[in-house]
Amino acid sequence: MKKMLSTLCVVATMAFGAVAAYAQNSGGTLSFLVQPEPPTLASYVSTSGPIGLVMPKVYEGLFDYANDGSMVPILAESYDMSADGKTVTFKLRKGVKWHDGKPFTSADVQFTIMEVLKKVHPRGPNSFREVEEILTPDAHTAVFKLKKPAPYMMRSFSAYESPIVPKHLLEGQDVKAAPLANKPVGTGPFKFVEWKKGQYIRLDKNENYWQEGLPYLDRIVGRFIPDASTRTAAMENGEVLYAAYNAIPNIDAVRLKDRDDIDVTTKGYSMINPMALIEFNTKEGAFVDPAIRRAISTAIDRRFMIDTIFFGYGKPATSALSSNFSATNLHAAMPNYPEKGDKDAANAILDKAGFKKDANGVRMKAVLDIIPYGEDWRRAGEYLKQAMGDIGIELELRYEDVPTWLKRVYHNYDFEMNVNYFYQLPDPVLGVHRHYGTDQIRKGTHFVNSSRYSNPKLDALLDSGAGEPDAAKRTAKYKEIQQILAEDMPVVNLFELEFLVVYNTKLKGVYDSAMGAYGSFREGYLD
Amino acid sequence: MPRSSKIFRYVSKRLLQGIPIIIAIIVINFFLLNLAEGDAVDVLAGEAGSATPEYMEQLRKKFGLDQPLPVQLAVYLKNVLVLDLGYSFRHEMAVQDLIFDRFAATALLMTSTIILAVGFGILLGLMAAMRLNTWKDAVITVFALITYATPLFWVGLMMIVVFSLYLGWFPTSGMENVAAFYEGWDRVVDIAHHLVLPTITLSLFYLALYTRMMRASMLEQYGQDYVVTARAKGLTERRITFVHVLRNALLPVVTMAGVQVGALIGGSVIVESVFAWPGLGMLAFESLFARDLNLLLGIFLLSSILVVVVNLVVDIIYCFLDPRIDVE
Amino acid sequence: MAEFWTRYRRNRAAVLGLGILFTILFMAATAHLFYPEDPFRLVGRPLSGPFENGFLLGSDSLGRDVASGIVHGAKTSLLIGLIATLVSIFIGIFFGAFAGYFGGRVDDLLMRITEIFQTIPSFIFAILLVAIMKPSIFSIVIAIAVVSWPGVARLVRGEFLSLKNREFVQACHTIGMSDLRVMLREILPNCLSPIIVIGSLMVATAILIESGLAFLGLGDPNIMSWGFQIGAGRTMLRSAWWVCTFPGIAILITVLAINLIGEGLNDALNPRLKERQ
Amino acid sequence: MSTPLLSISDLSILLPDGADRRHAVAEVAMKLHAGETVCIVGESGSGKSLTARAIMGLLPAPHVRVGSGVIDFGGEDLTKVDYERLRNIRGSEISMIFQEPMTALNPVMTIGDQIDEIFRFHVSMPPEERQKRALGLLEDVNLPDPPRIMAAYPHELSGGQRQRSMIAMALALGPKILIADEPTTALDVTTQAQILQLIKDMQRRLGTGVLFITHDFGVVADIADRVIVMQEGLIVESGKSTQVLNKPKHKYTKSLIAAIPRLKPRKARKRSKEVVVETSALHKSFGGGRSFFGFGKNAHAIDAVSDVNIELRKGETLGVVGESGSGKSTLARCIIRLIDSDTGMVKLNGVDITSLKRNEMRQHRKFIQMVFQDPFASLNPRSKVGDIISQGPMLQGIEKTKAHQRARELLDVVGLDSKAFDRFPHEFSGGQRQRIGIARALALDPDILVADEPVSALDVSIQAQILGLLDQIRKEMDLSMLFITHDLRVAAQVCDFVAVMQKGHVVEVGATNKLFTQPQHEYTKSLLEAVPGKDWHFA
Repeated sequence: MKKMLSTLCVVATMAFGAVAAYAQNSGGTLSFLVQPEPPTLASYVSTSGPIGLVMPKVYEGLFDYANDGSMVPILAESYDMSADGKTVTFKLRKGVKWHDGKPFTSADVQFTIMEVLKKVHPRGPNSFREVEEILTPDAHTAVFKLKKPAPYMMRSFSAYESPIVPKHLLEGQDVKAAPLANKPVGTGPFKFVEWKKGQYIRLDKNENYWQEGLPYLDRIVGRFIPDASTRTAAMENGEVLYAAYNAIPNIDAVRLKDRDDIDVTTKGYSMINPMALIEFNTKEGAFVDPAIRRAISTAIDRRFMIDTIFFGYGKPATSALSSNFSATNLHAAMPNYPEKGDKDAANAILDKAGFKKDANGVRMKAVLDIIPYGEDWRRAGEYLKQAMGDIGIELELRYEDVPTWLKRVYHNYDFEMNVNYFYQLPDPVLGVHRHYGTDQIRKGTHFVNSSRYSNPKLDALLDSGAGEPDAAKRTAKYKEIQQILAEDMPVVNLFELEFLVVYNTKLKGVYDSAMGAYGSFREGYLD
Repeated sequence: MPRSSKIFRYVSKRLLQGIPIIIAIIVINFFLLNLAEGDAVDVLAGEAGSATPEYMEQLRKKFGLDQPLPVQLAVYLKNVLVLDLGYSFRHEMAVQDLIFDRFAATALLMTSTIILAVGFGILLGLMAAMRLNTWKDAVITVFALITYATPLFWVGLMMIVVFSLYLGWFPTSGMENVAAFYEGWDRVVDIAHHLVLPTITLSLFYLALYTRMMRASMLEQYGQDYVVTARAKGLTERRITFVHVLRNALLPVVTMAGVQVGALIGGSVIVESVFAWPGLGMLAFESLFARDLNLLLGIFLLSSILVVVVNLVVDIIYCFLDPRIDVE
Repeated sequence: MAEFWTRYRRNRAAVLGLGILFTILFMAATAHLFYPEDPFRLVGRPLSGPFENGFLLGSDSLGRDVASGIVHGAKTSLLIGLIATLVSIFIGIFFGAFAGYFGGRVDDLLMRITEIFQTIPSFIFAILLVAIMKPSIFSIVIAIAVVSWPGVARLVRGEFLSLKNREFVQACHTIGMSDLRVMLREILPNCLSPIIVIGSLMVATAILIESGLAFLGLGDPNIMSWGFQIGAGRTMLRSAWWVCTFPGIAILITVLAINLIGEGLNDALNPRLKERQ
Repeated sequence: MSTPLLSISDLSILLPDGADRRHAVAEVAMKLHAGETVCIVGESGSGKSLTARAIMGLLPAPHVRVGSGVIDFGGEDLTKVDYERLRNIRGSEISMIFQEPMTALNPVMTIGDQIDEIFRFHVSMPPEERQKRALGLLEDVNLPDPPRIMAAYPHELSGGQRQRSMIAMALALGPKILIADEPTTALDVTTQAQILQLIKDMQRRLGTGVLFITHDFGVVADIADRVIVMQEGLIVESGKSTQVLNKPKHKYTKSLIAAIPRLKPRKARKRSKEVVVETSALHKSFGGGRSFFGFGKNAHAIDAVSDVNIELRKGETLGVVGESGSGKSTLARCIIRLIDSDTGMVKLNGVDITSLKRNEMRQHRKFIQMVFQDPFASLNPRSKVGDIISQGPMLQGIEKTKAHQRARELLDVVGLDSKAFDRFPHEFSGGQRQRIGIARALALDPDILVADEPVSALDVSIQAQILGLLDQIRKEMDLSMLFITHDLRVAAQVCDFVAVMQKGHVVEVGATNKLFTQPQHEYTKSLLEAVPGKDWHFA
């Protein structure tokens, strides 16, 4: 199977070459929306969304991923995995140069994984947790030595997830404080030119890109426009040609879709797997009893939320895992996730659990915190307030700014119920485990197990399921995990978000990567 | 004492008086900001995805956020004394570089707005006062009130819809055409082109103020004795209006314009947001939510210095406009 | 009073303003009669346009009735304006009265404090306060009050400065009246007219500030107000214009009415100004 | 007699609807000849100013307008001529000067520019020529250093200089008629005398006809050839000034003339030994502004009261006279401790009150009370008359009903109906208000009354009544009185002793009759010299 995979890579390379042979229009500037303005450009330190929009054009990963899930060789030409799954050997591309002219070698890969991603990247320590050492027998070979097999690791080599950075510009420095952060030097198709705060980031064509003939575009400019309506206007006006991650509100996207020059796609998010959910405080407050959480999950009309708030883009959640994991047979639909919501059933659960309504029909009062990442979540909170009111749970909405909210939920645990969304990423180990593992109750760390849910049985299953090489066994283990979670529900999944890409049809060649907007755009061109 | 040295003394005195105010503003804002939950590290870590508490501690140490508050404040004040506004946690840049970069945009928008608002305000106020109690007066008054009472963001978006989308006269947003990156004179024209809509939007709000003020001021001056004298001297009404009354009526408007400068920095947040104008208001807004304390304090510092200086300049201009006022 | 009304009535626009304000007040008071349902209720098809699906002014993205929100929100928005104004007038009178009356060092100190608050860019400061205190009606009111009072303080100080040397105040000193009593009973009533005028305009400004804060996402999510509606509708202005346009118009009309009233009050309370015309 | 320059017949001026009377003036007829000075004299509200303004077409349009009549100026009816012609006449053929030269001049234009305008708008002349003419004019009105005055702004000049500049402007084009609307009322008495002299000189030189509006019979006596007396919009009497002043026919004229205080000092009374108020080396200066970061004391401090030693004895009236800025009001306020003096002593019934704390002072307040100048500013417009009068006693601990009772009695004492008790000050006339002010001062049964220009804001007939009232009260209640005034006629009538103040210093003190007949100090002499109409002995 491993062989097959690497063969696939070669095939993809050939296909790739074929694509490049077409006579595309060269030149032109692509301006696209980056929302919000990134805090830094150090994509090896921060996975903040807007950084992902910009930096994969500058830094590259070992592989890219196509929409069908196949791996596209980028800095690595192929790889080979040993039978025990504990040694992975990468053949690196020759003749690749950093933007400053220095050659790219296996030492860069070794340094990046071991010294950068494993140490300072938010998800790197998890993705590469089994990597013990990396050997560099020659300048274009990198051998990963693993403690345990880690199949999920192979999904983490994209430029967004694991950018390869120049060793010569970071070695011997404090990686987090190095000047490389905002003066990035990569191997990618575009070179960083300028970051005008509050306005734009400008990337110009890398004339010495390793792939002859690419990129087509002369320049990419990421623009920051704080107001959603103005972003839409800029799209309509043709001032920007591409907008991902809901930079254009869904309501406008639906409208713009009808225009000849603008189109909408949900492709390009399969590696992200975003999931809207409610986190509960399982230790104190109103929702300690799992029955209430089940009742809440039962009462919610997921379809209504998707249709009204996200204008039809999204899929109702059916378990703790996204249905996108069906591809790897890990997903299993569970009860307590009715698509349309069943208030009677929910009321029945609560009645049975002994939560009586008072004269005003109120069983309990609680505060609902809302993720401060945009209007849509406010609407979600407002809907939930109404829906919960119907089953006797009177909610008060609390909408705070980002730092206050983070502190409240992940540091002080001073919340009862919290609307949020998580990226489940290409493998549950990367994106789902962090919600539920006892080892993920990490006070002060964001986006981990804030419910403080702890179940030794589940912990064991998560641990063994992570590296299980046998597909059937892995499926069984994850089914059990999902059953436990459907019963205890420390987190109620609401729906799988479908982010949109709104683009001007003039822009072509950027829709084939599974990384979507987090891709390199090297084949993008203007028609 | 000769006038120049008197002005010098006055300026230095006023600037000295401004110092405690500015320090007080820093201290107040420093403690206010620290009352807020969470800090810059929380935001950075939150945006980055996951980060370990150890890493966050390390960051705090790097930013000096692990120190007790009074120490942080003392360090900040000490740095300010040597004109070092510190380091923006979020942008990983020296605060002064960041601010001065954005200040240019703010100053541009501010200046053009003041000129437009004051200019048209004076004109409309003058027209209304001269056509007192006629339909023209009523139309001007109502127009001024409506522009004042319409929420700014609504005006802004409507401007975009009408002038960018339907008519295609102006770009929707931003300060420069990023597809072109003009240079030299073309760039000036390009920026001016981008400046039109935000300036009009913002000045519509302030226009009302100046129009009404000018109108009231003109009417008040028309009632003064010297107007009777001027008539008794046989001057034409034109001369009376444009030479005698206008000059006196302008005085309070000048003062008001000075006061408005301070408000403009903050008041333009909405316009900056709608038109993606890269000004200080938006920067302040974002840095507040990023708990980028140094940056926010820097903006407050700069804008209060600006207010102090502008007020001073206005007062000095006033001295020249109104001979009765002496620099004291 | 009758004389006041006679003078006020002369300004026809001001009478119109008063009429509009009374209509709005009536609307706010009788909101529960016309729209007995909670304005947050999801009562129908989302994003219905005006006059569609039984919605007079349309519905928002969740299917809430915009008209119901406007009627119910009137109460909140007016209350925010009123209370914020009262609070800032109270603070302003306190600072202005003591500064103007006592002069000297007291004046210096209080006016320096006032200057501090005048020097800080006010809208950003309001945002800061709301963000720190967490968005709620309470924090919005406090923030608006905190950024609005310096104007009142300066006005009151000016009035006190000129009134404290009036002979009737000196007459009070000659009979040994206490300072506090002189300030409250003798001087303050005589500077109420300009305070009322500036106060009426501040109510309008406060409503505008609330909508601005809401636009930036700093509204109270639990209470229906015009600001809330604007916040809820702003991102869909292009596709569902009615969601935030109608609350915007409500604000426009209210602010307009209050301003007209303010001018009417000014004419009626400061008759000298009017006579010059 | 020659044809008159100006001839007004049957002039009536309409007031806006809702005013208390329909006509501001009615049936006015008068003539003005070249080289002649006609005084229109009357009390406030008599319509004298509006008449003057009607001639220039300067009535406050659109509310007040000419109803009927003819203003004939060299054959033209000024009520009918078109605007352009009227504008041409203004400033060149008829010009006007006003009461308050400070507000009548544009504050932000130099005197030179304001004079220059006259030339620019009436004759064509090269700038150098205009400049030369303007300098000449300033010289003609006896202004020192004309180039400096040309470059000066109005606020940089003294009141007298401003009025001279106004006159220069008015006479720039040698007008046939000069209308002077109370041009000396806002000026000090010595300055007034100079300005009157100036107007007389200019008139003699240029042969101008002067229409002089005034309320002051002293001025009339000094300047008028003919007099027109107006009352409530009607001319009640007119004629040669010698005739009107000496043998008034109309009873209103008679009463006005009778009300003018004589310059003859009252007879000295026996002096008590008991000193009720005594100041020694009293000093007060102003302008030492402090500020948070001010650089020490302001160097421009002005000594308002400097080394003043006066004494007021039981039962007598001590006048303090002087021109504006002499420090007389400050002295009064130091004595009653409305303001704290810097150094020196004020002894009240033997107690030094300058060192008392505020609450200690309170018990001494009832001994000394004050009557203020401005009857409009001295009563709180938001308080009822009864409360104004009774709050003093109530603060001193007298119970409410008693205090109210006393207030009603006092209203009776000062000659007001007790119904006034529940009314507000704005419902009363100036004279009535001054009575209320007196009642308030009396409410605490003081021993000493400090009266600060109590009649200077009142018409002459009212003035006489108030002076009479004060005198009567002083007698009945055995009050000692400190009487501040700028008007030597008033001082002569009411004071036993007079102190003359100049620039903060008391330059001369003496018994009234002695001081008026044998003034020692030069300043006292100049003051006496300048009293308008001093040579005229009213019948």
